[in-house]
Amino acid sequence: MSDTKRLKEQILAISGVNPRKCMKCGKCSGACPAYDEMEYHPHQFVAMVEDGRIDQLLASDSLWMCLSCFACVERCPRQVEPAHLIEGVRLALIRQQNQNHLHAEDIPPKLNDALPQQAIVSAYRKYSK
Amino acid sequence: MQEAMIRRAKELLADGTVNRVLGWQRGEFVYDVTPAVFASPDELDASFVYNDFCGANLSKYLVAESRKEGKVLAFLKPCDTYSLNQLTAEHRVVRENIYAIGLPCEGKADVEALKAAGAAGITGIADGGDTFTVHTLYGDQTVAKADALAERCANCKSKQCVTYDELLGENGAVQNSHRFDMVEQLENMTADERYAFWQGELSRCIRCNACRNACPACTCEKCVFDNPQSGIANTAPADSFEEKLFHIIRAFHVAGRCTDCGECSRVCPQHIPLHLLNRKFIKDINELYGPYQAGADVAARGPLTDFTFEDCEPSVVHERGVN
Amino acid sequence: MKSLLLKDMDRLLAALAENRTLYVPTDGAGGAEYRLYQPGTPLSEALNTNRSAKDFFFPQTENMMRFQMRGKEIRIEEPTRPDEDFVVFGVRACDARSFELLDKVFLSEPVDSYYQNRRAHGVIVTRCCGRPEETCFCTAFGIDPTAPGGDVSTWQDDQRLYLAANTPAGQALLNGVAHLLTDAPETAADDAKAKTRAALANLPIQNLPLDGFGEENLLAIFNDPRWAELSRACLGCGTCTFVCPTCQCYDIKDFDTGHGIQRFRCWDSCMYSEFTRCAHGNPRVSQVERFRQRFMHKLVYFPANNQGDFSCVGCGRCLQKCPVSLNIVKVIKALGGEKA
Amino acid sequence: MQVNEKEFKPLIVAFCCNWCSYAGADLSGTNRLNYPANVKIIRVPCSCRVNPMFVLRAFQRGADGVILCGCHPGDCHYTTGNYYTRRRMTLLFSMLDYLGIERDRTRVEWVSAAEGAKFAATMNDFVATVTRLGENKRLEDLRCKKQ
Amino acid sequence: MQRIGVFVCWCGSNIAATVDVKQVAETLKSEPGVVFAADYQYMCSEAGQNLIKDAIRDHKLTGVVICSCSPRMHEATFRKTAAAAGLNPYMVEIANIREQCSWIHKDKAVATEKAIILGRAAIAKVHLNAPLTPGESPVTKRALVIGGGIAGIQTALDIAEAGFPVDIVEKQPTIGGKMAQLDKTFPTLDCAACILTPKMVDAAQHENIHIYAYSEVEEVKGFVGNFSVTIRKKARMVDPVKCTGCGLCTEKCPMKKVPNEFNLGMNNRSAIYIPFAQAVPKVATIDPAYCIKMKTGKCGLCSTVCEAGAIDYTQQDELVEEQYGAIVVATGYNPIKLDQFDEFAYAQSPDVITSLEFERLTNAAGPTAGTLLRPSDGKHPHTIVFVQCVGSRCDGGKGKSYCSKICCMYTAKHAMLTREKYPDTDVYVFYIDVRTPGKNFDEFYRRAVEEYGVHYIKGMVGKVAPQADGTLLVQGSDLIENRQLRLNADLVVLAAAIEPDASARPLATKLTASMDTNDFFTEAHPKLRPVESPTAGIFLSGACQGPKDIPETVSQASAAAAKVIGLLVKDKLKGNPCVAHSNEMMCNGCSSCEKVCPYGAITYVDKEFRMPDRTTAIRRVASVNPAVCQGCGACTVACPSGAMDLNGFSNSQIMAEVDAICK
Repeated sequence: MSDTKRLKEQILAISGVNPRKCMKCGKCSGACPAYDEMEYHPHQFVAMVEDGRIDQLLASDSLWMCLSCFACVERCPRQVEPAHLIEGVRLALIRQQNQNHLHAEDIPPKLNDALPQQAIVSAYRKYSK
Repeated sequence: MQEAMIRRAKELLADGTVNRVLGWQRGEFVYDVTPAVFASPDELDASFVYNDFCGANLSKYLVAESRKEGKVLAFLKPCDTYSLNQLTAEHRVVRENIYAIGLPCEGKADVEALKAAGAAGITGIADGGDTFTVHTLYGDQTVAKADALAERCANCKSKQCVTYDELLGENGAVQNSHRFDMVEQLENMTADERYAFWQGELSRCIRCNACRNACPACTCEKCVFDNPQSGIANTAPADSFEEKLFHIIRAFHVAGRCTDCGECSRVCPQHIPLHLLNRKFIKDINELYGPYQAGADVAARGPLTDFTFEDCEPSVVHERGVN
Repeated sequence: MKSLLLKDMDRLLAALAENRTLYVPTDGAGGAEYRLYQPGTPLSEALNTNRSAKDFFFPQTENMMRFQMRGKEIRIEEPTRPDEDFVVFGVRACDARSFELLDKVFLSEPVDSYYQNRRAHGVIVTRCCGRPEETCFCTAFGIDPTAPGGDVSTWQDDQRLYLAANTPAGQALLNGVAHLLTDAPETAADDAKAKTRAALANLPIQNLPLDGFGEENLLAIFNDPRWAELSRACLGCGTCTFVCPTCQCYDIKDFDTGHGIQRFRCWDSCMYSEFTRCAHGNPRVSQVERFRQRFMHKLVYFPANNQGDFSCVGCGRCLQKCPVSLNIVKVIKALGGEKA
Repeated sequence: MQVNEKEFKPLIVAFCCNWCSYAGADLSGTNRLNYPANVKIIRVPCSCRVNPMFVLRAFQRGADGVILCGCHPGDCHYTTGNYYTRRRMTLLFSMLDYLGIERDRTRVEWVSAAEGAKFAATMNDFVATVTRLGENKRLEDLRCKKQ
Repeated sequence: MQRIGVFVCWCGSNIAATVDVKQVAETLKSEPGVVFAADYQYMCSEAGQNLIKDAIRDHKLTGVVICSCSPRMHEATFRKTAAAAGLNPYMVEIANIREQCSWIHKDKAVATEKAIILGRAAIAKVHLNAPLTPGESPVTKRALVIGGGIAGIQTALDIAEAGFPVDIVEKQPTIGGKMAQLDKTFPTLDCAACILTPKMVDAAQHENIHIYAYSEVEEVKGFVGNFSVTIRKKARMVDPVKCTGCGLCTEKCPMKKVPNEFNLGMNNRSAIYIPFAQAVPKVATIDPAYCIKMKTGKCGLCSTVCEAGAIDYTQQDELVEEQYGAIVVATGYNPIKLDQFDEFAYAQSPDVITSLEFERLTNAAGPTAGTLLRPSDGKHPHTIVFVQCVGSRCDGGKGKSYCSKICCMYTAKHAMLTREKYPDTDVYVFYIDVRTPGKNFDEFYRRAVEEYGVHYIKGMVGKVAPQADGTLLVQGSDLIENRQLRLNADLVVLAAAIEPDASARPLATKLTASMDTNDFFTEAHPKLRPVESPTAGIFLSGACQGPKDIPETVSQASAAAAKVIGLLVKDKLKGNPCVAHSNEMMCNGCSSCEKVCPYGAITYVDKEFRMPDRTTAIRRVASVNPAVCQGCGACTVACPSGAMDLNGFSNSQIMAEVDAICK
């Protein structure tokens, strides 16, 4: 099994997402509030993971632009749950690096008022593991 | 009571209302009374008896008797009236040919209970109000009537006659009985304990068919167990499976129709508590489909020939707490 | 005559059980029954067991043979005959007498080899009745409960059990446990016998009118109109038959096990509507006829064929067990009087 | 003797109504959905045709589990058949349970003609459940055991 | 003893690849009673059938076991084969070794063993089979059509034209259904009313058609050829015979604030109303929920003004019972409720509407008299966004997993008509896929794009947000441009998924017709019997069976009519001989069977019998009407004595199968 394939399976296992359910309607991207900040958009995330173009994804800042607001999860008519997939890619990356970016206690000093609440909650969820 | 019954029977014979009387006949001892048909005042005087041991449910005899010429007078205890209603509902008796006299009942004694209390060689039993004085070959003995009651009477479901053409005495009421206590006790056992219990009980079965033949709900023209064409006919418990098959199927066939008269357990020569099988079905029916008493109402639809859209699923059995 | 202290009873039973399978009457949930001896379990003091002792020689069901089918071929397999020696301890005089009656049926030509085999392996130890009950009427058939018969007879007083062998098999049995027994005079059990005789004298059912059941009255009894009345309450169950020590009718059935046919025989009851059903139907179509058959057999046909021996031993089980209290005593009293 | 779960293959008798569940079983075949071969289907017109005698008969003859499949309540081809089945089998199963016979050996499942996947999943699950229970000992007929 | 022939089908490799068919035939040949066994590639082929026929004749077979595909597939075929060779067709049993064996098992040894066991079970059953002869029942030469939309109307007209009387039951006060609410129809853009209303009038005037408008089916009894249907004629409070449809009452009615369902609540009607001008029957109906007279007892104005004296406030629902030979279901569809789709702000903004509402907004008889105006302020919209697949192809609980089929075309129609009538509007269509199979359909869609300049955007709208200035901010993705679009629209039109009418489920229960999980009626065969329900005598017309456009609905309606006519021309129907029968000697007459019989097929008679004890007795015994019995078997289990048994599925047959399987 190639590394890419293994990585894809890892991401799918972490996220529980089946990208094949996607019918490429783009509703996720239509709903995404961070769309303009992204190089790759939610529907592309799904396609890229399915295609195995994961390195491209890992190298992109788009990964970190997702606010985990779950609008895409809520709107997706096929229950593909792109946000969960994005989360899976992030975790896969973190695991590759074999460490957390942050410790939970490191987060409070970094907070600022402009950060959306959802992002903070999401950060706690991710980094406190 | 016996005198009143004979008097009334003679009157009804005399005025032509009935041409015979279904009652009990005196036997060798106080307790071995036999259901019998009396056609004349002389016969009544000679051997008609009514005492604490007249436990047999006479309703079943009406299946045959009510199809004969003329009207038959039947003396029925409250239990027997439930059975008569059920038989009427199932068109097994011709109700118009029956003149039913409802009797009050305070429970019938079980001679086995007297024997269990130590009375061996019974030669006579004197009624002492709340007690029996038992004369035996080896001395007298006093037993409280309450201790000599048949199980079904100790857990009496109803002292109310539900169908009759005339009552002797006051009608009783439906009782708040504890008849399901033992069923509940069994339900609360583990499956292994229940299996051990029933294996012990049913293994005694000798397939004498007394339970079936005494049962007022078992009036089939031909029982499946007697019918070689049914594929399950058998006359002996050749394997322990056969005992279970017989008793499960019998209980199932009378489910929703059994009035809980208790004849099956009364007549079992092996003292198998067969009523606990029927009561299980009655309890389940009450709990799952709403209270139902077979025989209480001739017009009622039996629970197994009825349903609601909202009935529970069979998985309710699997979801029960105790295993 | 030998004797044994009652407190040593269990030692005796344990010793008997050492070499052979031992069955003793014990009390249980449904009443007294013969059960496999378990050390320490006391003997039942009940007068009689629910079921009679005939089961040991004529069990309710008994496998006779198997057929195996391979494709379209049929192979027959004989069953293995039980060959273990056993002792039945505590048989009452009535049941002991029933074996003699069954022998007349099964051991006369053609011999029933299944029964014969079980008979050959069984030793019967009888027990004198201490407290006969109101349902007892064995004396009406000439049975003396104080001489209970069997291979070994036993009597009992407050202290001791007395044993006397009646047959070589019985003697061999006692020899095997001789170390537990002490010698006693032949008169040692006389007090026990006297006590029993005194009780017997008070029994309510005695002096039954049996004289009228002679062969010469066969048709008169058969055609007696009172059968209808006597049988009216009969439910047609087989309780009387199945608890009776002398009822000997059986049916042979084939059971398809799915991988062969098991041929077995099982008790049948003349009370059943299917009894002796054959191609043309059933010869006895009503319960009156079935009821009559049972008592005609016991009281008329059997004695006619067996030197006047009635096929009833007066054990009283049918009096106790019939759901509607019909029984042979009522029939005898009604029909047994001297015929014209 | 220890029953080796891997070796033990329970025999399952499945009574399927002609209109829904038998068609559902066919559909699971059409869709090539696997379930163990020890499930054997008997076609009946309606689940209400199944007599408790048949259920007991199956156990007697060596079945380790018996499952009834019918149309969903309300969808019975004969309008009401499965409503009777529901009551009858509830009571029968309750009685078997009361006698101490493992209640997981019996099941009723509603499977429509469109539910091929459900049929296969149900059979797989039922076989697994009965496999865990092991051989039917409590409702067996020793005469019918293979010798 | 039967002489049984066993025929093992390879089904090409469908069976033979997984089951050793030779071994199956060989093994079954040694079963008791089997005198012939063979295998063949395709038993259902002519050669295969000839093999069976020859064997029946040559080996004097009395029973036949076919190990093949499901009996649901070819049981009828092989029964005919047997009959052709002179064997009673009910002496044939099928062992299903394809769907229930070869297709689900991979291991050849396992599948072969199972096939043998299934074969043995069939052999065991055939041993106990008895020749059966079907009974015959007469056919009531009259049809019932439930639903008076275009499907029901077309079916009724076709049946009536063939000379059979037809009744239409329509729950609304008028026939016409959804099509009456439409403005234009694709792909020809002819006016819906212009083509529908003549058909409505035809139906009303046809001598063979009777319309029960404002009526519902209450109860259905009986079976194919002999249905007895109770119809509830709901009280209109207006005598339909006297009413001339002049409409004076509707004008004078003081209660005018009733949401007009015909215009989807976008305007109001009076409490006494005629749904629309061309209603059939053109009879007024009082809406008791709003009528002042009905609610308070005061008013009665309509009664005063009605010159025909047609108003009757005391009218009650009336139940009529009619006999039919066939029933056609044409209950149609409805758009789903969109309340759950918050992202499209349907519940928040009046300017977010469904496509059906759009139809009414562009229809001359609609609330705006045909001028396209925004519901909120009555202004002309300049930017209109159409959103496709709202609730269709939706996997979650909110919508429907299926494609609603008609939305692509009507959206193209709406876009095109808008651009034609109002060239100054910008029209956007957000789509996932554009699905336009059908004659002249794709051309139609391309015209919208190419000639009318409709902006088709591949992508879905993610959010619609009402703005302070009264516009709607539509945010969606343009997947092809890979950008997120934000548009300020004046009107958003949602192509809501369609679902079966809510009345269909309870109706299906009454008809014992099966439905799929989406409440669409199931067809007897998805390809080969698409207009029949599996329940004999019940036929399907239109969208009750699945989403359909008008041409398809009309085709199916005529197809259903053809099937009905095919049934009604028969004088007698051969019944199913697998019916219950009572062994009178064992019957207790207890009525248990009668109580569980869904068809009322069991009656009781007092009969004289010679009893086993040689006496004569009059006994009450059950008697089954074989024409009415459908063979479910409920009675057989209700019967404690086992007197009731079922032909073809007898107690002994089923137990023999159990035994064979458990060997």
